[in-house]
Amino acid sequence: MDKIISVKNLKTYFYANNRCNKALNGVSMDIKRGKTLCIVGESGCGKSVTASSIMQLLPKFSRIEEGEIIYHDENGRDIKIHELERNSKEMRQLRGKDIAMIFQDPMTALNPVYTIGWQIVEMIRTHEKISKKEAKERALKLLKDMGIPLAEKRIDQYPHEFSGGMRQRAMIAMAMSCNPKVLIADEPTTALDVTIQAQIFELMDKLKREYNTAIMLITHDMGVVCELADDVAVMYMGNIIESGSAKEVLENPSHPYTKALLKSIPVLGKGADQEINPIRGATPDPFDRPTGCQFAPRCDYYCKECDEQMPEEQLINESTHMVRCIKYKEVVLNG
Amino acid sequence: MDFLSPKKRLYKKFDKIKEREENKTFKESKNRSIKKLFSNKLTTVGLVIFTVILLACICAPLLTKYDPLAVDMKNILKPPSSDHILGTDKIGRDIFSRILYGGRLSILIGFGSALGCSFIGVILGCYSGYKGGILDAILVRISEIFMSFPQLILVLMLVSIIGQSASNIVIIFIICGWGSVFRMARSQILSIREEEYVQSLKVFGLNDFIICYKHMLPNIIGPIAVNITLSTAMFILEEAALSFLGLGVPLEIATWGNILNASQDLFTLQNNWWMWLPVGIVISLFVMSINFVGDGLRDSTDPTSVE
Amino acid sequence: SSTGNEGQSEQGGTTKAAENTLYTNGGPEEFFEAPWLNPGTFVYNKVLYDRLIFADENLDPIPGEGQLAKSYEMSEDGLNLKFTLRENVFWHDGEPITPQDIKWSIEYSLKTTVINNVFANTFKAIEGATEYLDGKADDISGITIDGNNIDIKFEKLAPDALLTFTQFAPLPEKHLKDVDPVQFQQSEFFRNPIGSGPFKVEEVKMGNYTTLAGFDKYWDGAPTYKMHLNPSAGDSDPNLVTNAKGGLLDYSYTKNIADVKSLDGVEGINVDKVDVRYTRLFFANKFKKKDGSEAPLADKKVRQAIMYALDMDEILDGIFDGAAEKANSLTPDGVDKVDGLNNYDYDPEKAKKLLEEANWDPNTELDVVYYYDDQQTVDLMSIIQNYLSQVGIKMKFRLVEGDLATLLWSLPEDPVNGPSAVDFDLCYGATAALSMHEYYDRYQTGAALNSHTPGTEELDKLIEATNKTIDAQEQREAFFNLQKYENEELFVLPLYYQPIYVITSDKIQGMPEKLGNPQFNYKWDIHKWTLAE
Amino acid sequence: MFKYTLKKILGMIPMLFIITFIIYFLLDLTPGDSVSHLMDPEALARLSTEQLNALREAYGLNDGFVVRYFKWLGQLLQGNFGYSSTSGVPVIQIIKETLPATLELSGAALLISTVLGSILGVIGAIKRGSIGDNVLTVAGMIGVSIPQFFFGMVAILIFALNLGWLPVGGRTAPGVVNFMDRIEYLILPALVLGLSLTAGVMRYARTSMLNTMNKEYIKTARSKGIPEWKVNLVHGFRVSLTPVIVLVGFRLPTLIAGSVVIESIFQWPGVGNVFNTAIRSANYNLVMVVALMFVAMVLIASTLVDILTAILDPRVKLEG
Amino acid sequence: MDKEVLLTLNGVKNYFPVKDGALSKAKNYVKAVNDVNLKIYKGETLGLVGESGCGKTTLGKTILQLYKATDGEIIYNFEDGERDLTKLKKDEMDLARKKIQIVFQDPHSSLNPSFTIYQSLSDPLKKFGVKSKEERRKIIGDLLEAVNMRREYMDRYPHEFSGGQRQRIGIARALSINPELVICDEAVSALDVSIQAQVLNLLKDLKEKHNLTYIFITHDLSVVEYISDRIAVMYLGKIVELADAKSLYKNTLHPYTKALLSAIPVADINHKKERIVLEGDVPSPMNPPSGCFFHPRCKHCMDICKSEAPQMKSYTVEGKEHFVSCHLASKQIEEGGLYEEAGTI
Ligand SMILES: Nc1ncnc2c1ncn2[C@@H]1O[C@H](COP(=O)(O)OP(=O)(O)OP(=O)(O)O)[C@@H](O)[C@H]1O
Ligand SMILES: Nc1ncnc2c1ncn2[C@@H]1O[C@H](COP(=O)(O)OP(=O)(O)OP(=O)(O)O)[C@@H](O)[C@H]1O
Ligand SMILES: [Mg+2]
Ligand SMILES: [Mg+2]
Repeated sequence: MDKIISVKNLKTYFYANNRCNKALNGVSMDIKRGKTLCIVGESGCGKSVTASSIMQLLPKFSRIEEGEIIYHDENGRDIKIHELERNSKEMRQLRGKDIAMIFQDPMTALNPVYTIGWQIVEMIRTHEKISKKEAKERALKLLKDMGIPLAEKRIDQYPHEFSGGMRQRAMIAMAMSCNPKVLIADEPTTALDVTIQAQIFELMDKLKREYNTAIMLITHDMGVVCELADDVAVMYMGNIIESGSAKEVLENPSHPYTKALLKSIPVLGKGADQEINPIRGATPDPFDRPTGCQFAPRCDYYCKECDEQMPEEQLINESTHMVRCIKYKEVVLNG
Repeated sequence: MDFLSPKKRLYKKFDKIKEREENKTFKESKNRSIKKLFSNKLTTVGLVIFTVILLACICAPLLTKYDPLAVDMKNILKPPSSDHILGTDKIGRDIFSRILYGGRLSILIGFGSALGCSFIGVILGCYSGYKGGILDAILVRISEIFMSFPQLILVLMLVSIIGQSASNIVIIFIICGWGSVFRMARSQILSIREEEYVQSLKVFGLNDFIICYKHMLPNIIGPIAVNITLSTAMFILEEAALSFLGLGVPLEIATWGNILNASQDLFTLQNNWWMWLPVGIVISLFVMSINFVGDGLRDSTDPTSVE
Repeated sequence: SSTGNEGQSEQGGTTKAAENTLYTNGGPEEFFEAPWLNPGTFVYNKVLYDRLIFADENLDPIPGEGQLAKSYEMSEDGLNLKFTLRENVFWHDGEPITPQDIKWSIEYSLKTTVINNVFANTFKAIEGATEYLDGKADDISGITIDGNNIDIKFEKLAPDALLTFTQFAPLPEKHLKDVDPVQFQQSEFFRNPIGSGPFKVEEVKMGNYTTLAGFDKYWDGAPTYKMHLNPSAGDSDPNLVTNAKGGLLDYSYTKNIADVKSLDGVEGINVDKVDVRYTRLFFANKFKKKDGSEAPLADKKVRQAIMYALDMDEILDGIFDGAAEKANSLTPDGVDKVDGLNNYDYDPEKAKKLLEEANWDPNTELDVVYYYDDQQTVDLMSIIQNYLSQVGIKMKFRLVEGDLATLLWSLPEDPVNGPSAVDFDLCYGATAALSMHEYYDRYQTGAALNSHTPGTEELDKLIEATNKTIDAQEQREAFFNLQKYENEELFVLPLYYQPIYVITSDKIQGMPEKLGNPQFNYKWDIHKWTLAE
Repeated sequence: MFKYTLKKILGMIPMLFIITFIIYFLLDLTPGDSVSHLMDPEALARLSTEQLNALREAYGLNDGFVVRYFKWLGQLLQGNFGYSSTSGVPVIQIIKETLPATLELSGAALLISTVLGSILGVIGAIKRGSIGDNVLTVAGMIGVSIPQFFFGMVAILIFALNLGWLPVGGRTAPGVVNFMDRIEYLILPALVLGLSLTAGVMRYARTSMLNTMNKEYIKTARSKGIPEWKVNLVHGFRVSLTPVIVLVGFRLPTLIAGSVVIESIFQWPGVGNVFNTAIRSANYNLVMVVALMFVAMVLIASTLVDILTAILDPRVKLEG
Repeated sequence: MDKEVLLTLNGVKNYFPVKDGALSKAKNYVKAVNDVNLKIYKGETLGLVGESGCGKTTLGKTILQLYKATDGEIIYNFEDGERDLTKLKKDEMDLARKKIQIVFQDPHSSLNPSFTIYQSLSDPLKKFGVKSKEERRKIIGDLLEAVNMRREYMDRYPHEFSGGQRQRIGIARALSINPELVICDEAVSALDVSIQAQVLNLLKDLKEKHNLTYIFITHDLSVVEYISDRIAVMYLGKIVELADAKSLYKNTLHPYTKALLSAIPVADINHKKERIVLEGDVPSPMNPPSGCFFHPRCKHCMDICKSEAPQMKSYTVEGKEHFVSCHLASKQIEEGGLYEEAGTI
C-alpha cells in the first residue's frame, strides 16, 4: 500500500459571522509514502483548510460535514481521523508524531517567549518519555542537521533572534523531531526570499530522501510544483479539479483552469516575447458560489450543463490523472 | 434552556445556519458594522437603556410637573407615592424631577468632557502622529506628564485651584483627560501612516492638514467614537466620585453625583431608600448602558474581531 | 430615646471594644490641638489639662475650691484676683506644677496666634500687659508670685476674668519655653502633650487612634479606666454613627441632626440635648458697596422684611426635625435674655409691605455667601432662596473658599461710612460664645471682624455698658438694653439656635446629672466615672 | 538588565523635575495660603498685621514664587521633605505612618483584582461564547459601571451594619498588633477596591487571551499534539500575561484614585486620606510631597512594568 | 546615446537613523540605499529586482521625494532643462510631482477604505488645477475606463472591489495627472497568479498609450523579465548588475544574479537546471560586510573581494551595454577578452 493518507469527498464548512462558507466541498486525494504531493490553487481555494482538516486543527466555528480522512499507519491499521474528537488523545498522538505540520509564516508560528530549544524539546517530550537532557541533545542534533550554524548557541535563543530562513529551519527541525511519516507544509516559503526558499526546498528534498517522509506541500507557485512535486493536485474553490503525477498534469493539463493558469504566468527565460493570458473575471465570492462547476463563469469551454452540478471525478486513460470537467476531452484536444 | 453538551449545542446552531444559507433566507444588511452592532444583544439592551434615560432627561419637563429646585417644606422626605413617583428629599424637592434634570447636567458634563478631550486629543494626536519629529516628541512628553498624575489627584488639585462649578469640572476633566485620547489617536494614526493610500497622497504633494484631517481622520473615527462613549461613562463616574468627596459641582446644583452625595449619611441610607437607590441605579444603569454600547461599537468597528 | 425603628438590634462590626475603655471621638488626626483656642472642643483637651478653677454646667465659676487652685479670691472692684495653688499637683512627667508655670502660661499665650479671644481680652487687661506685648517688658508686671499664691492685678475691668480661668489650661513652661510662639501649635509638644489632668497620653497612632490612661499622680485620684479616641473633627464626625452602631462610641457630641436621627433606637446609646451659646445667623453688610452704591440691606426695613419672610419654624422643623430653635437675638433664650422681643413670626404680607415702604427694587439680587461645605447648609440656602422669592427678593448663594479672613472680615477703611471692604450682602455664619461679650463686642465701631456694621454712637454706648462692670446683674441689665436695640435694628439677622447633642452609652456610670456645654470645661468629674461591663 | 533599569530610572528624573514644578505652580494658584487655612478665619482676622507677617514669614510665604520653589526643591534634594504646615510634623513622618496602610490596601486590592481578573478573564476567553463567559462579561460590565463609593457604602450597610460580619472601618485597634488580627479590617475596603478594579482587568485579560489564542503559534502548539490545557496555559496564558501586567501597571493611577475614595469611606488611615485633608487645608508641603510621591509611584510602576515586560517577553530589547 | 535620459541618479544614498527614543541621538544607520548610480531613459521599462530589504522601495520613495536622500543627486529632465529634485523648493516640487507617480503593492491598503473612489481621486486633481466637480468626475470616469473598469465604479467604496480591481484603480490614480514616469513598487506581487497577468498586460498597454516610462520594482524575476527592457539587480542597497533583460538572463555576469536566477522555480516541467543554493542569509544593512557586500555568500570569493568594493563598470556584451560591479567579472573579462570594457556609468 503506498498511500499513507487518503481523503475522500471531504466537506468542511465554516460558520463564522452567522454565515455558512462551504470552504471544502468534496475533496478527494491521496498522499503517497515518500512522495511529495503539491497542492496548488489561488488564494482562498481551500488549501489550508484541507491541511487543517487532516490535522483536525480547524477553528471552533467549523465542522467536517462529510467525507473521510484515513491515515494508514505503519502496521497496516487505518485510523479514521474524521471520526476522532479534535483534541482527543488519539488525535494528539497522531499530531506531531505521525503527521507534522509547518506553517507559512515562521515569524508568527513560533512562540515568541520560549527558546527554540525549549519548543523542540516540548515537542519531543510530548511524544516520547525521555529526559530533558536527552531531548535537548536530540534537538541540538536536529538543528545541526537542518544546517543551522552554531546550533549550540542558537538552541538557547528566542525566535526573534533568528532570521526568517533560520526560523523556518527551526520549524522544520521541530516538525521532524519525532520522525513523522507525513509532513504537511503550508506555503513554507511564501514569506521568504527566493534564495532562502531554495535553501528550504533543498532541505525538504533531503528529508524526503533520507527519512522517506511523505510531504504534502501547499503552494500557489507553479514553479515550485514543477521543481518539487511527484504528484500534483490543483484546487479551485473548494474542489480538487485536477490531480495526478506532476508530469501528467503539467504536460497535459486537462482542466480549463489548470490550462489557463499555466498560460497566465510568465516563465523565466522566455522574456518579453512570451504571451501571457489572464483568466477572465475574478474568483467568486465564497458565499455566493456557482451552483455547478465552480469555474464555469470564467471558463472558455462553458456550456449549459456546467451549471448543473460539479462534474464527477474522471480518470483519464485509466491512469492516475484525474480531472473534474465534462469537457476535458475537448480541452486536451485543443492543448 | 436545553441541556445539550456545548458541542451539540454548537452543532445545532451550525445546522440552522446551514439551512438558512441553503434556502438563502438570511438577511443581508448593507453595513456590516451596523449589523454587527445590533446583533450584539448587550449592545441593543444598552442602546435601549441609554436612549430611554437620555430622552427622559431631555424631555424632563414633559415627564414631571415639578421644578427640581422647588422647595416644598410641607412635603419633606415623602416616600414614593402617586404624587411624587420617587418621593421627595430632605427639603421637599421631587426626586424624580431632580434625577431627570440632574441627569441633564451629569450627562452634559460627561459627554462634554469626553467630547472636549477627544477634540483636543484628536486634533493634536492626528497631527503629531502624522508628522512625527520634534513636535511629536514634545507632545508625547507633555501627555506623559499629564498621564503620570493619578487622574483624581490632579483633578482634586485643580478643583481646589479653579473652584467648583459645572463648567470648571468640564475644563478640569478635559485638562486631565486629553492625554489618553491623544495617545490613542496618535497610535491609530501611526498605524495607518504607512498605509499606501496615505503615501500616495504624499506623492501628490497634498497639504499635510488635508491628508491628516480629511483623509486619515475618518479612518480612525471608529476607535475615537468608542473612546468618546467610554470616557463619557468614565467622566460621569468621576463627577460622582468628586461629588462624593465634596469637590464636585456646587452642592445646590442637581447632578446625579450630588443627589447621591446628599444621601450619604447612614440614616438616609438605611431609612430613606428612595433618596439614593433610584439615583444610584440610574447612574449605574446609564454608565452600564454606555459601556455596553461602547463595547459593541468597539467590536463592530474592529475588523479583527470574529463571530 | 428609642422611638420607631422596631428596635432592630444593630451591632455592626465584629470588633470587640477593649475592656474597661471609654470610646470617644475627636481624637487627634495629625496633632493635639493646643488647648488655648478651643478650650473644650476636643475631649482630650478637657481631660489632659486641669484649669485653675471650676465652672458649673452654666459656665458660672464655682466659688471656693478650684481645680488646680486650692482657693481663689476676687476683689470687690474686680481688679484683683488671687489664686492659691494646690501643693500636690503634678505634670504628667511627674514634675510639680508651680505658680511660675501659671504666670509663664499667661504671658506666653498672649504671644501665640492660637488664643481664645476671651482669654486674650482678660490677659490684656492685666497691668503691664501692654508693655509686655510691645516688647518693653520681659514679663507682665501685674502677675506676681508669692509662695504658692499668684496675684493678678488688672489695669482695667476684665468682665470675663473668672470665666477665663475656668477654661484656661496652664502648660508646663519647661517643655515649651524654647518654642517660637508663632510656631507654638506646630511644636513637637503637641505630638504627645504633657498635661496636668486626670488622663495622660498613652499611645498615639496619628490618624488612627489615640489612647489615654489614668494619671496616677492626679491630685483627686486617678480614673479607673482608659480612654480610646478615634480621630476626626470635633463636632462633625462622619463616622460617628457607624462607630456608635459598632459599639465603638461611649461619649461624644454632635450638632448634626442626621446623626442624631440615625442613632435613634440604637441599643445602649443615649442622646441628650444641651442648649448652648451657639447662634446661626446672617451677617448683614450695611456698608456702601465699593462702587459707591447703597447697600441693599442698609435699610432696616429690608432686614426686617427678610426676617418676616422666613418661616423659620417650618424650616427648622423640616431640616432639623425641630431640633433647632428659632432665634430673635444673638443671645439664646435663658436668664441672659430680655423678655418681650419681637419674634418676627412668619408674615409674608408684612414683609412685602415693609419692602414697599423701603422702595425695594425687585431686580436687586442679594449676594449670599456661606462657608460650610455641608449638604444641610446648601439645603438651607435653597429654602431661604425659596422663601425670599415669595416676597419678591431675589438672591443667589455661593460657597466662599480660600482666605476667609480677608474675604469676610476685612475692615472698611472708614468704619463709619464705608465703603465695604468685603463683597457679600449676607453671610451665613455662626457665633459660638464662651462669654456673652463675645456676641456683641465685635459690633463696636472698628472692632476686629466688624466688616459689615457701620459704627454708630448708640450701639457703641450700649456695648460699652456691658463691659463696665463685673457685677452679674448689672451686666445682665446692660445686655437687655442691647438686645432690645438689636431686635429692632437687626444689625445681624439671627436665624436659629442650635443645641448640641451629647451621646453616651449605657456603659458610662457616674455622669453628672446636668450636662453642660460639652465644648467647654465644667465640673463633670470624669475621673470618677466608672464603666460597666 | 541593570543598564536597562538604570536607564529607565534616569529617564524618570527630568520628568519628576518638571512635575514638581507643575505641582508647585498649581498649588501657588490655589486661593488662600497655608496661613489662611491654618487658623480659624475669625481668629486670623483678629491678628495684627505684624503678627500676620510674622506668621507668614515663619512659613516662608513672603518670598517670590520662584525663590520659594527653589528653596523647597533644594531642601527636597537634601532629603528634607519639609513639615506639614498645619501640624509641623515632618512630612516624611506622616508618610511613614500612613504609607504602609495605603500600600497594604492597594496591594491587597491589586492582588485581588489581578489574580481574580486574570483567572476569570482567561476562563472567559477559553470558554468564549459560553453561558459562563456571558455571565462574566455582564458582571464585569456592571462592575465597571457602579460608582466605587456607592459600592462601598452599600457594602458597609450590608456586611458591617446589617450582617455585622466585619468592622465598619479603621485599620487597627488597640491590642491589634499582627497582620492576621488586622485582616478583618482590611477585608471590606480591599474587596470593594479590588472588585471594582477586577472587572477592568478581567475584560483586558480576556481580550488579551483571545488575541493570543488567535495567534499562529497556538496552532503550532496544537499541531505538536500537546494537551489542550497546556496549550492554554503554557502557550496562551503565558503570552497574554505580558499585556495584563502592563495594564495592571497602568491601572496604578486608578488604584491610587480609588484608594482616596475608599480610604475616606472606610476611615482607612492612608496617604489618600492625608492627601484629601491636606488639599482642603492648603497644606502645601504635604500636598506637594504626597502628589509627588503618587507620581513617583506611577512612574516607578511603569518602569517596573517595563522591566517585567522585558523579563517576560524576550522580544523587548534590553540594550539599545 | 540616441535615447533621451529622463532621470539620472548620481551617488544616491539613503540612511535611516536607528534610535531608541524620539529625542535621543542616532547611533547606527540602516544603509538602505547605498550609493546608487542609474540612468533611466525615456520610454523604457527598468526592472529593479532584489531580495527583501535590499532597498528597492526606499530607492523608489527617494526618487519620489517621500524620503529625503541622505546624499546624491536625483536629476530629472524637465521640458525646460534638467534639475536636481533634492534641491527643489516646496512649490517647485509640485511640478515634479506631476511628472512622477507610483503604484503600490498592497491592494488592501492602497485605497482609503472610508472614501469612495471619486473622493479618493478628487483631491489630487483639485490640487493640480481641475477646479470643477463635473470635470473631475469626467476625468476620473475616463481613467477608470482606461483601466478597463466601469465609470460608475467611481462612487463605490474600496471594499466592494477585488484585489485586481483595486490594483487597477491604483494605476488609474497614478495616471490621473498624466505623469511621465511611473514607479511600480511590487505592483503585482500581492495578486493571485490568475489576476497578475491582467495587471501586467494592462501596464504594458498603458505604457504604449500614454508613452510612459516605468521603474518596475519586484522580487519576481519572471515577471520583471517579461515586462522590462532593462533590469537592475540590487543587493544590500547597491546595484550589482544592470543590463538588457535578455542579456542579463543569457550572459549573467554577477555571481549573485546567477544564484538568484537559478533559485527561481520555473513553471515548466521540462526545464531542467542546476540549482545554485546560496549559503547563509542576507546580511543586515545596518553593518554590511566589508569590500564586496556579497563576498560572504559568494562561491568565487577572492581576497580582493573581502577588502575592496568593486566599481560598477560598463561592458558591451553581444552589442548591448552591460553594467556589473564584481571583481571576478572584471577579471574574467580581462582574461578571456570576451567582452570589451566601455567605461563606467
Ligand atoms: N478561520 C476561518 N474562519 C472562517 N473562514 C475561513 C477560515 N479559514 C479559512 N476560511 C475560509 O475558507 C476558505 C478557504 O480558505 P483557505 O485558508 O483554505 O485558503 P488557501 O487556499 O489556504 O488560501 P491562501 O493561499 O490565501 O492561504 C476561504 O473562503 C476562507 O475565507
Ligand atoms: N522608514 C524607515 N525607517 C528605518 N528603516 C527603514 C525604513 N524603511 C525601510 N527601512 C529599512 O531599509 C532597508 C530597505 O528597505 P526597503 O523597504 O527599501 O526594502 P525592499 O527592497 O523594498 O524590500 P521588500 O522587498 O521587502 O519590499 C530595510 O532594512 C528596512 O528595514
Ligand atoms: Mg492558506
Ligand atoms: Mg518594498
